[in-house]
Amino acid sequence: MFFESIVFLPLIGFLVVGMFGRQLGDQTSQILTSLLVSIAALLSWFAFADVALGGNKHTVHVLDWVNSGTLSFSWAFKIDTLTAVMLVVVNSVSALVHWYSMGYMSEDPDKPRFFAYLSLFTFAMLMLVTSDNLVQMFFGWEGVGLASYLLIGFWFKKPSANAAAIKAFVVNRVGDFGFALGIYGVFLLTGSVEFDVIFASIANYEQTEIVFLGSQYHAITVICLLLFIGAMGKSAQLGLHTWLPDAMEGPTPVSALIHAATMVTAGVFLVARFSPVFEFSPFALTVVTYVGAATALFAASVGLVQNDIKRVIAYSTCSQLGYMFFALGVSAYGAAIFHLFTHAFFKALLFLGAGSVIHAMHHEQDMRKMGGIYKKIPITYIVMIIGTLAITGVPYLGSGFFSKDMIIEAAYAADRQGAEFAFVLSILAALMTSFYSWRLIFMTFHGKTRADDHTFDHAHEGPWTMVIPLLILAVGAFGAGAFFYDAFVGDGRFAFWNGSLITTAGDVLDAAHHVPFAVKAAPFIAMFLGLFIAIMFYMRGSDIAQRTAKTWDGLYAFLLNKWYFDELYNLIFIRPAFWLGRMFWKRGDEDTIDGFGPNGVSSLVANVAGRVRKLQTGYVYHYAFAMIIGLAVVVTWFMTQSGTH
Amino acid sequence: MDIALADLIFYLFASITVASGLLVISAKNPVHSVLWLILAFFSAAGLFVLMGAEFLAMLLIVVYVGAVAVLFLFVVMMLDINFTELRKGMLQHLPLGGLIGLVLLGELLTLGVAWNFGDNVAQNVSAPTPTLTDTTNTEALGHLLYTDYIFVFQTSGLILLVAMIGAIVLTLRDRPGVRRQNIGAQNLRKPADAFKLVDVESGKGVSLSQKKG
Amino acid sequence: MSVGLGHYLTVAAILFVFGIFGIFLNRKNVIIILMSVELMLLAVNINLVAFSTFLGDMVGQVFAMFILTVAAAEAAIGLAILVVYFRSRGSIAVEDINQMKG
Amino acid sequence: MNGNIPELLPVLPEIVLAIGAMILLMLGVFQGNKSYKQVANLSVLLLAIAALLMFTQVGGERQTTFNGMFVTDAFAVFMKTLTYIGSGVAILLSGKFLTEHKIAKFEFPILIIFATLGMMIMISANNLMSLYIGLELQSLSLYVLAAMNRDRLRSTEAGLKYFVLGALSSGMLLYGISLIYGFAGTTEFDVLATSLRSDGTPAIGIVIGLVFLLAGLAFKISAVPFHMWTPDVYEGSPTPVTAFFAAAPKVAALALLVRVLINGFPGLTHEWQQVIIFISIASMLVGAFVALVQTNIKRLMAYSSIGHIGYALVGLAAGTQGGIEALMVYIAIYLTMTLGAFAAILSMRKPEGMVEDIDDLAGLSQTNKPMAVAIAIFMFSLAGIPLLAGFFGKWYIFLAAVEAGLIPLAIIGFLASVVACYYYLRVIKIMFFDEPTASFDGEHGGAVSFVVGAAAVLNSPVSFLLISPLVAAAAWASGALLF
Amino acid sequence: MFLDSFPMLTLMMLAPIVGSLVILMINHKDQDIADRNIRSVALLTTITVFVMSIFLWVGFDNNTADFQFVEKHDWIGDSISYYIGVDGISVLFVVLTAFLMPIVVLSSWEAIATRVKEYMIAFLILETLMIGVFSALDIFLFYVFFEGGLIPMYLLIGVWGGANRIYASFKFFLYTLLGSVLMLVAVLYMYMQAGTTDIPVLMNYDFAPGVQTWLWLAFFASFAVKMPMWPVHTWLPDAHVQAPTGGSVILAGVLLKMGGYGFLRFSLPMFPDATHEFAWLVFALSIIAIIYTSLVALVQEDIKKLIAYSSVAHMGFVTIGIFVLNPNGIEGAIFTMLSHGVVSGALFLTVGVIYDRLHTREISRYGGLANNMKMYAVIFVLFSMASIGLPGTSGFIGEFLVLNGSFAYNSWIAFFAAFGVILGAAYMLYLVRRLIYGPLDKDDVKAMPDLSLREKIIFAPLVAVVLWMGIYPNSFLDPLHATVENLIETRFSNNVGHAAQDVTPDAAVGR
Repeated sequence: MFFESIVFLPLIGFLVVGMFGRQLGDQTSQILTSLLVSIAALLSWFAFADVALGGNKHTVHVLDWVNSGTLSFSWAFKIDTLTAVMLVVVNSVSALVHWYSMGYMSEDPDKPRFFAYLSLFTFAMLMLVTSDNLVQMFFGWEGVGLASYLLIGFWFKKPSANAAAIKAFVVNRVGDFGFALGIYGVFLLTGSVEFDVIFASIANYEQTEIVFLGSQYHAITVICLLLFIGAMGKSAQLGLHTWLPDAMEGPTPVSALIHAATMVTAGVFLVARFSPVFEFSPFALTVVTYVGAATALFAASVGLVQNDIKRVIAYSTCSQLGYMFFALGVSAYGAAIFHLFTHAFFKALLFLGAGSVIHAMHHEQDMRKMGGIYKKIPITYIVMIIGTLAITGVPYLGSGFFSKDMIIEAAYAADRQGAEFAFVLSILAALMTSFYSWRLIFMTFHGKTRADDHTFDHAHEGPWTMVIPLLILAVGAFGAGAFFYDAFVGDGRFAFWNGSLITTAGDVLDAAHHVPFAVKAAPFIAMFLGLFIAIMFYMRGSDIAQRTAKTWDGLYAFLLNKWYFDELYNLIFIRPAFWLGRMFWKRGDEDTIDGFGPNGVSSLVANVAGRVRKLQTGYVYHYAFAMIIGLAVVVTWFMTQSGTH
Repeated sequence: MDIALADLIFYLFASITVASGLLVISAKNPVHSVLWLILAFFSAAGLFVLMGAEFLAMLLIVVYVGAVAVLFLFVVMMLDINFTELRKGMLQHLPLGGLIGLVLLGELLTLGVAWNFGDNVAQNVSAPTPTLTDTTNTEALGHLLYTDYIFVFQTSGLILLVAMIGAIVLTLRDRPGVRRQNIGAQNLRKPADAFKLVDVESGKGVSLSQKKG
Repeated sequence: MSVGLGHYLTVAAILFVFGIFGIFLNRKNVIIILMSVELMLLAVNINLVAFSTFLGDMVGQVFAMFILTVAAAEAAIGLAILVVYFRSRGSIAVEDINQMKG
Repeated sequence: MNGNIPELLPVLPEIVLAIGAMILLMLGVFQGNKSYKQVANLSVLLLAIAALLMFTQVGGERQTTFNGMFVTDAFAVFMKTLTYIGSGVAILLSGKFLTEHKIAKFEFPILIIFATLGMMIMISANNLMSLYIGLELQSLSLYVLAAMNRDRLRSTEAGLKYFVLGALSSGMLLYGISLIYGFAGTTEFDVLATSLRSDGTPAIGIVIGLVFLLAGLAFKISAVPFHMWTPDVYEGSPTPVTAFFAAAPKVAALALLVRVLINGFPGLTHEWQQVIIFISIASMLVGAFVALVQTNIKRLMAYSSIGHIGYALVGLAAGTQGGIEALMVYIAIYLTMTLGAFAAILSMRKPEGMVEDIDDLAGLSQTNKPMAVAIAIFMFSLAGIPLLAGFFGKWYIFLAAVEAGLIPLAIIGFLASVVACYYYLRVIKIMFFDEPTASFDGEHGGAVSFVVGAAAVLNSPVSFLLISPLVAAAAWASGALLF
Repeated sequence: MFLDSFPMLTLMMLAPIVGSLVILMINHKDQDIADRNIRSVALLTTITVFVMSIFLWVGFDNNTADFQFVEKHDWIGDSISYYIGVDGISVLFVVLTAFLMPIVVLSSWEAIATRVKEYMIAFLILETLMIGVFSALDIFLFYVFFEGGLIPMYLLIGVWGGANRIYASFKFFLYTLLGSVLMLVAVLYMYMQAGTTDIPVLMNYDFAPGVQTWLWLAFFASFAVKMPMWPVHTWLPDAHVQAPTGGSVILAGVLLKMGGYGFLRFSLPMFPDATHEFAWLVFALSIIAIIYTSLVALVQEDIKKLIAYSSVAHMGFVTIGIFVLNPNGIEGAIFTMLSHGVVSGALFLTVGVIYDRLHTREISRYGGLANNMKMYAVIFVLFSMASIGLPGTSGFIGEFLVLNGSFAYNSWIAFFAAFGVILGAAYMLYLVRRLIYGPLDKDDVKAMPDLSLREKIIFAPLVAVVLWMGIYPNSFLDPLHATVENLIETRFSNNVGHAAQDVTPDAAVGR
């Protein structure tokens, strides 16, 4: 019942508040859901202790799900270290976000709904990470998608929020398209969708080829790439990333929970979970590496110029996910998960901090209308600094340093194709990360305020429900890296992971520990450079930023418009889809199918009927004529036939 | 009878029949048509005689000319149709109609040539024509009519009855205004039905509706 | 060429076709049509009698006799209908008989 | 044979009919037109007696009499039963109508009886001569009946057209008979059958004669292209007469056709099949298409009946016992549908008189629900939609066609039935979907209501229970034909 | 067992008829009282049938592929009989029918105010026919029920339908009739060949391959229209849009399933060779249907039309699943049909709810319903998600199984069909956005009240079933296994080497 409680307590919260929220009242709903999730979080830490630290694995069967032919799978939990880590991350962040939201959402009329959604999300995410088979994972996968959809569109009166919600869901569906095909491929290959069976038998298919879309390919590569498409969608990797920035339309706690700490890392989790399979496909891992690295750089570059405080953080998330992916790509699974872990804390912290700012600024998100508010909200300011230290990777002053540098070093150390590429890009991205992160701090907290007086004067710290989670997260963001370094990527890693992550091609982390000092220094230099440029641009009250933007206006516009991905997609997917739909409807269904089908035939029939009717003239001699013609025709028919005998 | 003479007579009657047939349908005046029809019947009767069916020939003249044709004539006269009125368009369908007619004719003529006296056909004959020395044509017909074909004979009687009923029901009109003499009623009329004696009380008068008896 | 069955059949066929012509080429009045019918029946009778003679079988003649009977009845009915039609329409022109069509 | 009194028992019902009709005629003549009702009732009784005699005295075994002129067998019993029903119902239906139109003459039922007698002779005909004589007895009565409403132009025009074309058709028929007689040397079906069977290649004269004969018979069943009189005559004739036309004579003419072809010309099956297929397809198509554009319900029913004859002929085209069985099932069901439908039409009466436009039915479902439901049943049944009796007919007909390998014919037939479905649906649409214009006055006589009700019940899913005995009877009856 | 000899199916078919007879006799001066009684009787009848269907389901033995609850009585001659029974494929369709009927009756409680009596009778008769279709074991009987259903449906659309109901009702009737007359020819031919109309016998009868081709095509003509498959689908949007809510529910919920059921009952077992031969055709049409109609659904302006088009797309999954000829595909197809029956029925009911309030189906007339109809919004989103195929709802299981089966058959099929999953999300969410979300700025929409108690009662079981089917689908899959396996083994064991029934690496994957 222990693991069931962890997973189902949020569900209970969702169901109770979802159905009876209005009867329970705002207060009760909030506290109920938050409490339940908090209990689950607490239990998660116990589970973490038991599984990750104690080295126990568990499989919990809950209920049969589907039996059809040879396909059969159940609702079941597979709890190993990987899962335990995720449980901790998910439940902890979720619990904090729940509490935080009590303050943040205090003015919202729909609080029960919000909390229900949050709990629903938590439940789905837990299902995802605890799944023992692909289909349940898919359940969680889509479940978090649904929750994300609901939460992005939480303020449903805003058309932009609705659009963002749909976009998030549909783009994720594109990823799920790949994921689903991947599941079918796995089943076709191994005859099962259960992890244990798959992992146990996958080595048998190392050489197997499969016919996919008419051609033969290496089976495991096909499967891995398909699954990776799913991961890309959920984790907003380059190409399928467009939904993530828009998702910032949702309330900020949502961004913190879903679009920073937990859901978007599901892709990372998926690949890590499937490390036993990915290991058999170097090609797939190379692809992962390239995509991850490119995303890291791309997102960072866009983050440089964004003005919406949440969008900056969103692109930052996207970029950090890129880091995680290329870490996976170079088989540094432990490093990827470690970064996932630390990132969850500092990114949640940054988002919640940003939320605090927004809360203070009366829901103003544009950094150009902020500035100089560090005096007004000092706690927020401090935790934001802590978060920034973590994300930029200031040595020893934040968890990001430990995980991110580990990744960069692993990229350097790995001999996988694309690793060098990833290394170079990651350094560049680190520079940009530093720049935009500090830019955010400077634009928001420093300088002369650009907010109107009223807003500025009334800016204040949030209630304790907001502050305390910030502080807790700050602790995590600051210390988690150092504290868990050893277990995740250090010497204790084998005992810690206990077989839940598998590397076959040598231990890249070991190699990463022994890279040259220059490599270790490179990210630091990049970070420092970024900080320096940010100070130059934003702290000296000069107009360098504006002038630079003017000088490079083409590039600036390119970055500001996010590389024109949205426009491109709009042009090649959305508008053609609507155009095609309209054409199929009007030209296809109505004009062609109905025109030649029912309507055409019926008018033809009516036409023929009208003509035949005219033959019925009413004149006797015509009638007689018809009879005689009929007779003559038949007689002639037989006379000519009989000519033969 | 000399064969050649018989042939000659055949050709005579045949040509008259055909010619008057044509005139029946092409004459402008219906009365003329009827007359041509009569001629056609007459000459056809001649053909019948040639074939040895003298009773039928007689019937043709008696029934057709005597009754049917005259009936036609009667109706034509009665209806008092404007003879001179000749509608145009008669020839409108002639090409196609003529073609079809000719095709049909050609085929029917081919059939006539195709006839041969097969074995089967001979076996099938059920009422062989008696030789003239045994019975006359009329007598032979009579034998058949009242024996083998009594059923048809009776039924044709019914047909004539139906024709009568039909002609009457269609054309007979009761004229409601006309008073007819009812002899039976007159004969059956008794003095008691016609009048009655009533005591008239002064000052009261007589109720005319009072029932008798 | 000696006169045989074919000759009679030819006469009958021609008469029959005339009868047909009379029906569908006629635009004048219905009586002509009725007479055309009589022509057709006559043709049939010639046929039957001819066959009867050449088969040496009386049945054809018997049949012809019934046809004559029926033809008489038919003529009576036909003319009766014609008369009532004339009464209500005032015309027996073939082209006027088209109250109903389609 | 000469001098012997022919066997009379097989003809007993016909004799009773003939004598009874003459007695009724005298009754009518003596009593005048006020005796209409009495004569009509007695006529129905007479028909019932004849039918009863047929069942009890004649039975189903094959008997011939009058020198083989007349045959009675199970097939005849079956078809005669239907004919009796058709005629009897026609008389029942007509009373109210004739009275209202002031043509309630006692001759009316008598003519129907004579026509029925003609039909009986047709059905029992075993000789081209009795065929002709029966046909003429029937036809002459029908000509008169069509023109019965002699003061109404349409009625007389109907009579005239019917007569002229009927005469033409009997001319063709006779010409055909003369050819057959000349080339086969006989008019007896049995002799014809044996001689044609033994012949290798039949004489072309017989084939052509058969074609002429078929043309004449096709006219009587109003098969395309000999159908053109039908709509006009149906429209013009008094409605009860139309009901009669659509029912009994069709049955009789079909029976005659079947007997001629199956018993008389089995040796020419290949030839006549072609003709039957041709006119069957043509009838189905014309019936389906032209009815689409009709506005007068009687014309609609005329085209409908043309189409239905096309379907019935499919069974004949199959040329098998199964086919004939199907034809009999079909025509039996058709009889109930068509009588019911015409009875319903007879109830279409507004204060200003009878109406015949389909649009006059608008909203009937709201003004007279039972009638609307009944008509809907007839329409769906005519369309051959399952659940209603009409479907069984189609099923058996096309089953026979498929069994005989005539699959294209079946497909054409079904496609035509889809087209035809449209106009049946249109009637239902007008009754159920449109808004009511004016209601009909409820009074249309008990007989009409009874016939509508009974026919509706027979056609409703109740037919599920009745179809089995019907099929059994048809199988029994069709077995009597000598294949 | 008691249930074995008990004529359960016959009673289920008789009960609605009895109910309609009772309704027929209800007469009261006060029309309102009469109508109320009529509705109550109808509800009671349908609930009775539903309860019986539960017994049917419970009493059904999952372990055999044989027909159960069989009743056989001679009917016409010695070949056609009254022969009914259910097997794994059909039993749940019977249950589905019985389940939807009370809901339909309830949904018409207030929406149908005119000619209530006829309406209810039509529905009850329709119920009899639908149960008949799924339980008939005589092909003649099947055809009678199959076609007979047109009559009440035609009347339902025509009498109680929308503005353009006449066009729609005719199109519906004639289109489906045209398809099924070709089937009738095939039925006749089969009867002629096999000498029987007994479906179980025919299922094991081997028709010559050349003959199978034609028979298959003839059946296909009927079932493809009924499904409906592209390009013979255009009757469906019209019929759905014009039909009253209850009619749409039954149309989408049950009548469309007859096509898929027909494929399973006839095309597959009776013409296995032709099934192979034409599988490509079915796949091609299905894929076109999925993508084409999904795109069309995207641009619809009428709610019902949108859902109707989505039905066509969903049916594309069904046909794919059926013809991949492996257990996953077929079971997935059946499951999709069941799920779609519930979900699309529910969606039409949700449309009915707002239609009852505003009397328009135009999407643009609504918007922002989440503001004033919260409960409604929840329900609508839930069913939309089920339609999209969100895991945990019924829609997912079927789609998943079908795609899994088709991937094993040929990955192209799964690849293209999966596009439908993406597009499905797009059009449904776009609909949700336009209806439910956004600002509430229209006065007439503002005035719309949230769900009434009756409406909640209607939706409650649907919600429960949708979730049940998603979370514990085995209740619905278990009855299928034996029958589906038997079908595949007896008819397709020899020639389907690549089907996933025996997914082993060796069979499925070459080296």
